[in-house]
Amino acid sequence: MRLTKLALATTALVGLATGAAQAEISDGVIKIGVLNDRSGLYADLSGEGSVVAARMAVEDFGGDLQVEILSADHQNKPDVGSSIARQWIDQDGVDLIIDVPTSSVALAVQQVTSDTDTAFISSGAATTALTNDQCAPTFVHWTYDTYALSVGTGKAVVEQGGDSWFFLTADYAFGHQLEADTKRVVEENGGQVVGQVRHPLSTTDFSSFLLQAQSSGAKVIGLANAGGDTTNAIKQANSFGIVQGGQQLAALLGFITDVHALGLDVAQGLTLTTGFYWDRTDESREFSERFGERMNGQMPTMVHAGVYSAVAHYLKAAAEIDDDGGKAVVDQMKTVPVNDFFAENGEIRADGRMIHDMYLVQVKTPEESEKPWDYYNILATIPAAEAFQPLEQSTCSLVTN
Amino acid sequence: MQTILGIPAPLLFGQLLIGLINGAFYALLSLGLAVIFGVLNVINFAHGALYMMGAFVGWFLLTHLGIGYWPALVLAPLVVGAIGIVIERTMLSRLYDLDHLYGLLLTFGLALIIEGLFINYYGVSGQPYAPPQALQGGYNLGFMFLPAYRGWVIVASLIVCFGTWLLIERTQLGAYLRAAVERPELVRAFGINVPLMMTLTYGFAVALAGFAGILAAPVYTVSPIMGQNLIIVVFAIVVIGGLGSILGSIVTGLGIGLVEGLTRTFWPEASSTVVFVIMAIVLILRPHGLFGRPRE
Amino acid sequence: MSEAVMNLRSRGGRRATSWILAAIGLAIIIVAPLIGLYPVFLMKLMCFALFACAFNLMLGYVGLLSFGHAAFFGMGAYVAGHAVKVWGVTTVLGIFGGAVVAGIMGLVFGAIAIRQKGIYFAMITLALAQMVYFFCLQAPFTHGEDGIQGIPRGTILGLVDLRNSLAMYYFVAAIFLAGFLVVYRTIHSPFGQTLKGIRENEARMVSLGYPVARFKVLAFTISATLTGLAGATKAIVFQTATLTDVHWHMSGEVVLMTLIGGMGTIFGPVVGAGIIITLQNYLATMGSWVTVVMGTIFVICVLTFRRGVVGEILARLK
Amino acid sequence: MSDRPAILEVRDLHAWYGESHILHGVNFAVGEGEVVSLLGRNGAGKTTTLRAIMGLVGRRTGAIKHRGDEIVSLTPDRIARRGIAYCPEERGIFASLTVEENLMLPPVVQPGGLPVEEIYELFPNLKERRTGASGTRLSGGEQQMLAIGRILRTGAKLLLLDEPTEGLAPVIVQQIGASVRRLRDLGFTILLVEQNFHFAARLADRHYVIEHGVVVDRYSRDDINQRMGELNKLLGV
Repeated sequence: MRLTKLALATTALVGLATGAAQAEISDGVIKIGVLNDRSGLYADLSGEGSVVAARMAVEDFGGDLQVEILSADHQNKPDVGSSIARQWIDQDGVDLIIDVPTSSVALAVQQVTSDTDTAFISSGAATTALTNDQCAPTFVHWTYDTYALSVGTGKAVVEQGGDSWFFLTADYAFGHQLEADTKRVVEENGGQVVGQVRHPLSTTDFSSFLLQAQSSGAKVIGLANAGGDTTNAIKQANSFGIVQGGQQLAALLGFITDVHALGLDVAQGLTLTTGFYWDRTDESREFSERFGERMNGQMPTMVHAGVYSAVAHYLKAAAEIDDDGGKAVVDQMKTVPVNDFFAENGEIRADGRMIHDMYLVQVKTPEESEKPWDYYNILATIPAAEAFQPLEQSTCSLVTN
Repeated sequence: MQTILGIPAPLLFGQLLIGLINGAFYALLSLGLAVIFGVLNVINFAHGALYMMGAFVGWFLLTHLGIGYWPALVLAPLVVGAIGIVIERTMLSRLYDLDHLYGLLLTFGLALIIEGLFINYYGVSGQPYAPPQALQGGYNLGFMFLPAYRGWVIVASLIVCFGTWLLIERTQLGAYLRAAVERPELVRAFGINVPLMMTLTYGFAVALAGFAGILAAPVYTVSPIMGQNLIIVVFAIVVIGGLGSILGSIVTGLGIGLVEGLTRTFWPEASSTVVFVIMAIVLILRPHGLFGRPRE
Repeated sequence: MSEAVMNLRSRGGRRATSWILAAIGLAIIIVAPLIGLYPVFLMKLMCFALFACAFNLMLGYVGLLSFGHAAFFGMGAYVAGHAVKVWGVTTVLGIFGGAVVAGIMGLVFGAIAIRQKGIYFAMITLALAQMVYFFCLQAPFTHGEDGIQGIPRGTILGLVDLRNSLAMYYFVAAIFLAGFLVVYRTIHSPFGQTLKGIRENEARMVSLGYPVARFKVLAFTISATLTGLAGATKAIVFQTATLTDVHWHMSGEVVLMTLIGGMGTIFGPVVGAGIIITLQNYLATMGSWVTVVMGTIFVICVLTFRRGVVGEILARLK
Repeated sequence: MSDRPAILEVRDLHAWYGESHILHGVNFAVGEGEVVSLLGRNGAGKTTTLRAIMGLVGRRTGAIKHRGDEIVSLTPDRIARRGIAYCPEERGIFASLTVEENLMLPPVVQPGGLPVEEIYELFPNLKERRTGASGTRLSGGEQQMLAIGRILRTGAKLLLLDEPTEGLAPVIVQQIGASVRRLRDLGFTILLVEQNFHFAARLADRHYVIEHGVVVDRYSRDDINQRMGELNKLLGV
């Protein structure tokens, strides 16, 4: 609290001084630290791609701002992540930390950035705690969260007739939350949940769980897990003929890189919610192709696209107020809507949630796919207002106070 | 419908069958570990990484050279075995006179290197690998749908396990191996080139891991981290069976597969912990494992 | 006679050297943050150094490789974090509680595992630690993969505000030194001598009538307690306690630290922790190469200098 | 020196285990078809001499000539392949192998080994225990017979026997003595390490006495009775 006040005071001072001095950006350079997983489970969906996206955003911004990009691997370890963040801020003068997948690391970084008035935008983290109990005035949650994923998929699938569900849930808080959120949405929309099975994290063999799902007779099997667990479950569901048997798979957290890893043969028919699909509009195609040129033809995930969009928006705001204080820039960011290839009329709410449209997509069959990375049919657009947790439900102190 | 302990019988049989399939993988991997421990006195922490390599060799052959599953089933173990031979000659063989902790630590380091390199080049999302044409589809067994490929996994792994067992327990070569486990020096003084035999044994045992890897490629995602979690479970199995016991590792591998299958039915959350619980209990009651005998 | 004198003299010399070393070490610890070294980094280093020293007590002095020390480290962190954050106990008490719980776990683990030796001991400690890991994954108070976050650093008796980096630093330094002293005293006590005797020739110690198993369990308990202390302190420094701390990779890391520094030497684990933590810090920008580099160090260590950095230096000095 | 051509000639043999220097220049020779014994107190270096010949010590220097060829730098398996067989003091019966597997274990290195039937003839006890049982279920005497029996198959002509009578009942010792004599008659050359001087005296053509890692004296069969007094002193009997 004391620190926040201090930060406010500093910001006020800076605000007063802006009129007199020209550059109030500390040491004349804006430093952006891309902190994510570069060696583990989330390296493909964030990793180097996020660094490339951030660099593109800086290049595209042009202008006379001097911007530097740093990157580091937090190895999915909260202590590694938070010590890198601290060191960046204390020693290198980093002004913005971006990306940070893995909830535990993002929460640890949140602690550091809010104590030091540094801006923090998460594109890769999923937990809604970042905009609830653990929210901070220096923070923006850009791309997605567990609520958006579960609401998107849960509601849209039920509306399309998938009204009985069986959950395959990773047995830890993330999975439980995803399951609970989706279950609520499914039931609110008139569907029913006929059962669920909790599997241990990092299970290699899903066949027994799939067998239980199969014998439940549910129309939809919701995969409330992530990463390798999701891809393995989908791959094995395919070999047990689950989709062919008339059941539908819904991945509650799936990325285009997962689909790529599985191949369309296996992943076809899968429904999932995403914040971005590269082949949706001309603008998104244009960005993605430039991205692909630098990434051996890989198309951006929603996390990569989110990083670009967030960095661009941050730079605009920082240039506008000519300041790099965390709260100051984030406050400025909140006043301007986000309009780019990633989000149309996106809006950053008081709790730090950037709300934008989400898309329910279904993976194409190999026959439908006409070119590399041509993977999704967009089934529905979930409007920003419905996709995210309503502001009045937020337990964030910035909202409740 | 008939039920057993509240679980419909067909579901239970299905789970047991699936447990057996997993057990088949466990048996292949733990067999290799047991052979390596028995003959070289090394706990091979790199086994998981080499298993992963087997899957990757298969994927590489298919994607870059257009070589399909069946040739890969032979080539992948050969490649992995050759890598194993290099590892044994250049590094492991220097450690035999030392405490076996050093072997464990060396192979732990090797596992980190191998996995790190693969992550660097291929990422962690994994690569697709489809089962061969002949083994696509499956059979309806009445109580469950058995994918043909999984049936093949059981058959192939049982054949290889049983073959290895025969080789070790029923042939002259196996007698050399068993004798060398007890007194390598004396066996050498009988005129047998024990160091060469150790090299080949390591090569063979990691080739088994490579075989398990290519066998697993169509079932699981081919990913650099596929061996990471498996290896710990397989360790536990070898310890339960009794370090160095060939038969023990095979039987325990299959057994643990079944127990896991049952646990998944009755208490899914505990299914990956159950093996460690069993291990702790076994070690308390029988300090040398179910089939092991004390060694000096 | 003259031999005895020589012996005495050299032992006196060695004692003087270690006093000098200790004085230098203390001076470095006091001055380090003042000459611009980064306090958070130093605190992390000290936590892991203490962890490695505690681990080394088992590996280096009893000759037992525990592959499950992460359980104590992580549990210490969780207990301290939960106590301070949720129950609102003072920081010192929270850390103390973490250490005590880890110690009790050590007693239980020790009682179960101590009959085993070598690889079997490593494996059973690994099995027990895996159970702890799954417990932590399941138990509500650990908050699953989010971990316990935002643990307040609090104050010392309401006097010193630990949110101040420097204050926190000297607090951690005090804990580290206290822990290090306990390790040192343990090794250089009759108890420590007995442990060494057990490592050299267990059968002989049994025949001399020493309750060998009880000695080992006691050593294991001390080691676990100090490990818990290190974990609890780390939780306060970083204000988080998460699953990483209980994962078996953590158990592997501490082995690496001890090995590279020199097992069975007093300062080895400290040096080893320093090297590994520094590497982790500076290689963080290299992505997955970190793993490769660490693995390479492991391999080089095992193949060429098994005595570790400190062990090698000591051997050269002889 | 004997009139027969030397099958084994050892000159200035030094051997080390780790840092400890055990043999300090051993010299002796064994002629074709002879039975030669190495005598000495416990720890004098007799066993080490046999192990050094087989290449089973940490380091060795000097000259070991087998049928005129230098073998001091060869590995144990190469030495064995030249036709030298070793029967260790602790017998080395493999617990994980059956009696028959133990017997059949050493590979044939040269033509002319004894057929299995002949080995069973030599040691009838083994034939009865042949099947089923693990090698270590045998009695001490049977184990010793198995240990000697299994190196007869290989075609090796030079046998190194380390204390074949240790810890055995007198009746078994007699039986083994008879077998050794029979082996000599069959043309085997035997280098014997013994504590049991009386056993050795009846069997061996010549004796060497080793003390502190060097050969300090040698006796022919005929010398023995006359020089019994000094020999007893040397051996500390």
